[in-house]
Amino acid sequence: MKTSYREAMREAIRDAMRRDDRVFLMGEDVGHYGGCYAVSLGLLEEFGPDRIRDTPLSESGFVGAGIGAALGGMRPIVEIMTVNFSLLALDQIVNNAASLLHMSGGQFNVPLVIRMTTGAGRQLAAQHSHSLEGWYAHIPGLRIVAPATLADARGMLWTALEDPDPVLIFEHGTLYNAQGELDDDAGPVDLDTAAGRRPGGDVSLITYGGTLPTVLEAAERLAADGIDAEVLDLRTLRPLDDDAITATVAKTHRAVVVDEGWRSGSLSAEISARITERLFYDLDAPVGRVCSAEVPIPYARHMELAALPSVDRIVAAAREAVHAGG
Amino acid sequence: MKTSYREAMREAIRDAMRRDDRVFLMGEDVGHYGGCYAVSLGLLEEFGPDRIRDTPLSESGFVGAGIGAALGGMRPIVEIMTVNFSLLALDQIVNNAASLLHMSGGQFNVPLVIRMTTGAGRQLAAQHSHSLEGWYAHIPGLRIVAPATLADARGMLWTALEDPDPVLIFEHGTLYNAQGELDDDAGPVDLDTAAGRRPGGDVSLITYGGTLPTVLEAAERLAADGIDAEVLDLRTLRPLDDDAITATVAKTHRAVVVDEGWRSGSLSAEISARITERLFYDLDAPVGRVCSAEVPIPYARHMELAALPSVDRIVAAAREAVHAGG
Amino acid sequence: MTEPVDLLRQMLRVRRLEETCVELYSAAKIRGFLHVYIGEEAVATGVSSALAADDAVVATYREHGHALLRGVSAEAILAEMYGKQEGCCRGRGGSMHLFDAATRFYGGNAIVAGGLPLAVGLALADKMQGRDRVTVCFFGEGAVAEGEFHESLNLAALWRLPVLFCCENNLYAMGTALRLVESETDIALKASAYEIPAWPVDGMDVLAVAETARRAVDAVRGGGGPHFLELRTYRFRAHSMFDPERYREKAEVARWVERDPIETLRASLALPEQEWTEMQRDVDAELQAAVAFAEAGTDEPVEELTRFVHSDRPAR
Amino acid sequence: MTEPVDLLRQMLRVRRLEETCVELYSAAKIRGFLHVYIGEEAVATGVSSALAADDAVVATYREHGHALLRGVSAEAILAEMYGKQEGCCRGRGGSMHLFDAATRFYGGNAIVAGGLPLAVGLALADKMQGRDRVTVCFFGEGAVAEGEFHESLNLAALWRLPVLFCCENNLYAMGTALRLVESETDIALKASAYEIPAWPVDGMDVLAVAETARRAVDAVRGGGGPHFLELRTYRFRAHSMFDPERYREKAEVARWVERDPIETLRASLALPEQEWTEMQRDVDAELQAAVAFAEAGTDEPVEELTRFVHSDRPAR
Ligand SMILES: Cc1ncc(C[n+]2csc(CCOP(=O)(O)OP(=O)(O)O)c2C)c(N)n1
Ligand SMILES: Cc1ncc(C[n+]2csc(CCOP(=O)(O)OP(=O)(O)O)c2C)c(N)n1
Ligand SMILES: [Mg+2]
Ligand SMILES: [Mg+2]
Repeated sequence: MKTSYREAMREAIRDAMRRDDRVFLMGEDVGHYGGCYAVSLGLLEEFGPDRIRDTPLSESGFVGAGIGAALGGMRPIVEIMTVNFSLLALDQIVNNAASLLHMSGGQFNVPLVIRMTTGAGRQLAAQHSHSLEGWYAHIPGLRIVAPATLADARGMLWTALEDPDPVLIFEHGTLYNAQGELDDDAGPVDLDTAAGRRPGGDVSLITYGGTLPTVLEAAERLAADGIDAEVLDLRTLRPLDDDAITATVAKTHRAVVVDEGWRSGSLSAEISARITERLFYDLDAPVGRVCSAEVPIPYARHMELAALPSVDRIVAAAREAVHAGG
Repeated sequence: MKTSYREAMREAIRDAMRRDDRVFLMGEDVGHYGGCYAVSLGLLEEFGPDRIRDTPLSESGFVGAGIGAALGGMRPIVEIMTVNFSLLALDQIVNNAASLLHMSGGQFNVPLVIRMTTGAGRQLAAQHSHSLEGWYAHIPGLRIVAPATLADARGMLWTALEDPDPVLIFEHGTLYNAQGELDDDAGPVDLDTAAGRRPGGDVSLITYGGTLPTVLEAAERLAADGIDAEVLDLRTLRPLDDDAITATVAKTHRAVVVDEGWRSGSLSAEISARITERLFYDLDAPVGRVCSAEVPIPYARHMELAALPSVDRIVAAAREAVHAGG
Repeated sequence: MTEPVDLLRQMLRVRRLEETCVELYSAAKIRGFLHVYIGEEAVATGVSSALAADDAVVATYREHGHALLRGVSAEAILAEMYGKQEGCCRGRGGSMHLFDAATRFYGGNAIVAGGLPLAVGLALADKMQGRDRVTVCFFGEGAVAEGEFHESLNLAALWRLPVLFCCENNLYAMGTALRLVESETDIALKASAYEIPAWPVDGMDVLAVAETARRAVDAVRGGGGPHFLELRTYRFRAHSMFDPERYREKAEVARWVERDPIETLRASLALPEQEWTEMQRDVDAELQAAVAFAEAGTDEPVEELTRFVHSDRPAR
Repeated sequence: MTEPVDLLRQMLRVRRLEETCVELYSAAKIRGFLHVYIGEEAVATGVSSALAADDAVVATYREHGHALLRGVSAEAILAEMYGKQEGCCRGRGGSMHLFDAATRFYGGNAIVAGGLPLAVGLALADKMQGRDRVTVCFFGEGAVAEGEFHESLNLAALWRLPVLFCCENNLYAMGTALRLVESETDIALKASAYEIPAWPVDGMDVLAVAETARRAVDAVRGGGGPHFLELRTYRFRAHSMFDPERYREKAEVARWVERDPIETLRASLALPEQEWTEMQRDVDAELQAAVAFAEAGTDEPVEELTRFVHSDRPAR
């Protein structure tokens, strides 16, 4: 079936709503407007305003209400329009959703799913372009996922809803229009493992989410040069699939992490540190990182592009890794 | 002069208030209560309620007001009682304070200082014990400092107030009672450089803030075993003093980073990644990390201690680094 | 309705529990922050008396009494503050984070106003599932300045959710007097601005609290949407064990102590001395047993440290 | 006071600017999100007419008109939306982030309600420094649900700060009607709950807006503390260029378009046709020049990308 990332996500929501009465979607403009990025278009008509629930502009309030509803036996999907606005709800996410189970000694789990749009690339400037999923991956108690493919967009939500604990789903804004083929019976996707997206033996390119297409393009460019890159899509950013990371780097002995987050303190730093910890004696080159420039993302197209990981920079980093040292 | 960290910080505030009319302190209970941790005790009497300004419980509101006041020509010191509560103000800190200068094309700088208490160790449990300074260090546009000594507590504030851009000062809750000698003419301290706290040649222990005393104790234990550790206090977490980090590790070829943040995505990951990037061929062992367990900090004393970096764990990590590989 | 004498007994239980906590804190058996409710007992006692067994309660870090009144045992509460695994949260929460699933006691929330959105969500779940349960949310008057207060009241009113908001107005947030932090100090009025029926209640008079709460709970349960009580009370002790109380006059405290809710009710009931003595003896016995229980408590094994970061799941 | 005919001219400038933006967006000269103010011109025009040169303005992402009225040139505004370094923010901000230090125009804030605390702080600085400047803060009615609204109003009222809050109530926040998100839809009443003097104003009548704003600004400048205007208006166009407008009826839009603030004023002034033609010609000329300026704009060198993350400081 030919479909888009947006439609795959919508199908996932529709499917979950049909399967389980306790599931509902709540957020700004999910209903009457049709969803800021049209993900929930048509769902209000199918499920009504109770279950496709428009909220006031009250991020902290409705995220907290989602936590409470989860405690009360529902399976809420809370949509935050853009990752930047999630900062308004961070107290609820960190101090409550992520902490309640542990601090109550195992009594109160929070089966909540929060979806949000992340990332740059659409000239939305500094207050709508952050990539904070790697930052969120620092918080114990949260599971962080970033579907990069149609199958993952379709399959991760149901698994997230079955998780007894909070799951945050980050959808990169540039992916919604991605078109492709999806199996008619595309099923649930686990939230534990990374996925190989391209096999190769010379260098491991490790990425996730919105930069996966860029990395795959870079891999093709490298192939043309005779460098055979393996591409690993992390999919789940917390907890990281250490086995998959270790396996690919043990094979290639060289790694470049590509991450749209700002470099300092990024997820790529964690991955780099872990690779070095586990594979220090197997590495033929230091782990490379291609991240966003450490600036609030500017509006002007050329400046925005200059700030983001690009095919050129990935190719250059991969070459450097391959030609390094030995 | 014999003094305490708390008094040094108070003297720093008093001094700044006397020097510059535009400086004022604002936050919850800074005035009539005398400061949650008694840092501002007595200042209300000296400077009056306009300049020692008690605020309502409105973290986002008064941090945002601090940003506005800075834009309006004041030099506000905003106190947030505990790092956890700063999550309520994160939108203002990230989307405004850190971004305004860049997104206005250089027009609006924000000369704001935010002070907050951070860290665990006092059995305050999950909602009062986070160590998020390393997390904040991910955000471009912010300068992040963590005074660990009396001299830094005394000297960093004035430099921070002279900075044209936002500076966040993280004060570890266990340090307030620290006693010691301070020069009578203790002066300003720069916010750019790390400080060596103990020279040594066998392994570099890199840390900051509340864990500095623990690391120094570990270094003594190691010395008794014949391992001569160099201790580097980062002091400024953003931007990192790469030269100092590189210099010590180039000398010792072995490093352990000690950081009270949660391990995954911690500042220690960034430091580890940078060391590997710069000194891959000089390293005799993978960079070690001693961080907090990835759990909301529990109340019970033995559990809290088990969660935090300890002398034992630091010593073990240093030994491992020293005995690793070659 | 709960008999007045039972209300007296409940208030006494809370008072003795808190007094015990203060003693244990001085003896360094309890650590961290400790906030006691002495002087405010009529509020939680009166409100709790109006609740059904499957109603939910969300409270603050000053919640020992609320937990006790909800049915959490003094044993489990004190063991928690001792940091023992026999505590209601295995010793992980301590004084500020009492939780109990069995009695639907949702904490023990130490972020001021952070519990309000949770209460809204709990009520939303009940409403969506067609259950006639009520969620009661306690918070101090300091919480009223937080954005989450405003967002929560609007959501509850907009969606007509079964929440009873109970503002414990003890006039101070730590050391900051209400008049120094609110442009409008009439708190019930604020709730009215969200179209929520709201009343101020004398929070030193447990009978008034119980009666008003009963009516409010009935209205909420009957589908009347959220209601709001402003309970005017006073904390007799310091904010926490670290508070030197510079911000208020001893005379002010003394004036309020004259209205001690326990003494007031005891006087008005003209309780025979012997019954009072017996009641005290019973309560003391309960607390002695609780202390003994806590003393006998054991440490959670440190190997469990990372347990419950996520739920124990069946291995896949 | 500004002459009515000048108000007409200002509204026309805003209208043409916005129409130009829409065209340029369709021509892909402007990218990202674009929110236009067509239909709402009377609000910013009337309020701006009441301000002095050194007053400050804080606005939202729907702020092109506010910037223009404040004195930012159409050239600098359009060049900004073109992403050119001749733009008022060197092309870094775009449509949602116009800033201008010279006219004290503080944005261009794209976090709903995020500008309110800034306005409070700007006013605090003025008050502490004894200056009689006023800070005007514009925001949509959608912002009223945010916690920051509540916190900001309380702070401003508590400290009696010189802020004029201007709520542009156009009945919708993106696609969500006010009545679907507020339990109490009377916005002026909400401000009153903070003891802030507040009036609803017909936001389609520029004369009414100008007159009310003048009185409010005078009161604020005179030390009367914050004031609040609820400006009842309507956006004629979609929320942004991506909005298919499913949430409202065409007939509703048409009813409001009948009250077009420009047409209304022109009719009531009985402006001679020739003057109107001249005015249009002038404004068109201004905008043509602005487009030409933007077209001739140049790209900021990418080497400057990391400049202004921190201030350029003298090397130590
Ligand atoms: C968001 C947040 N800010 C600050 C604090 C620190 N703090 C703890 S209790 C308290 C006072 C709260 O007063 P109130 O709500 O009136 O409750 P009371 O203690 O009087 O019962 C403060 C400021 C906190 N816990 N959470
Ligand atoms: C905190 C936050 N949440 C959500 C958004 C997305 N958003 C942008 S404009 C808007 C509607 C705002 O409506 P209103 O305040 O009435 O202003 P109007 O657009 O009608 O002028 C929304 C939801 C945002 N920018 N910021
Ligand atoms: Mg109080
Ligand atoms: Mg609107």
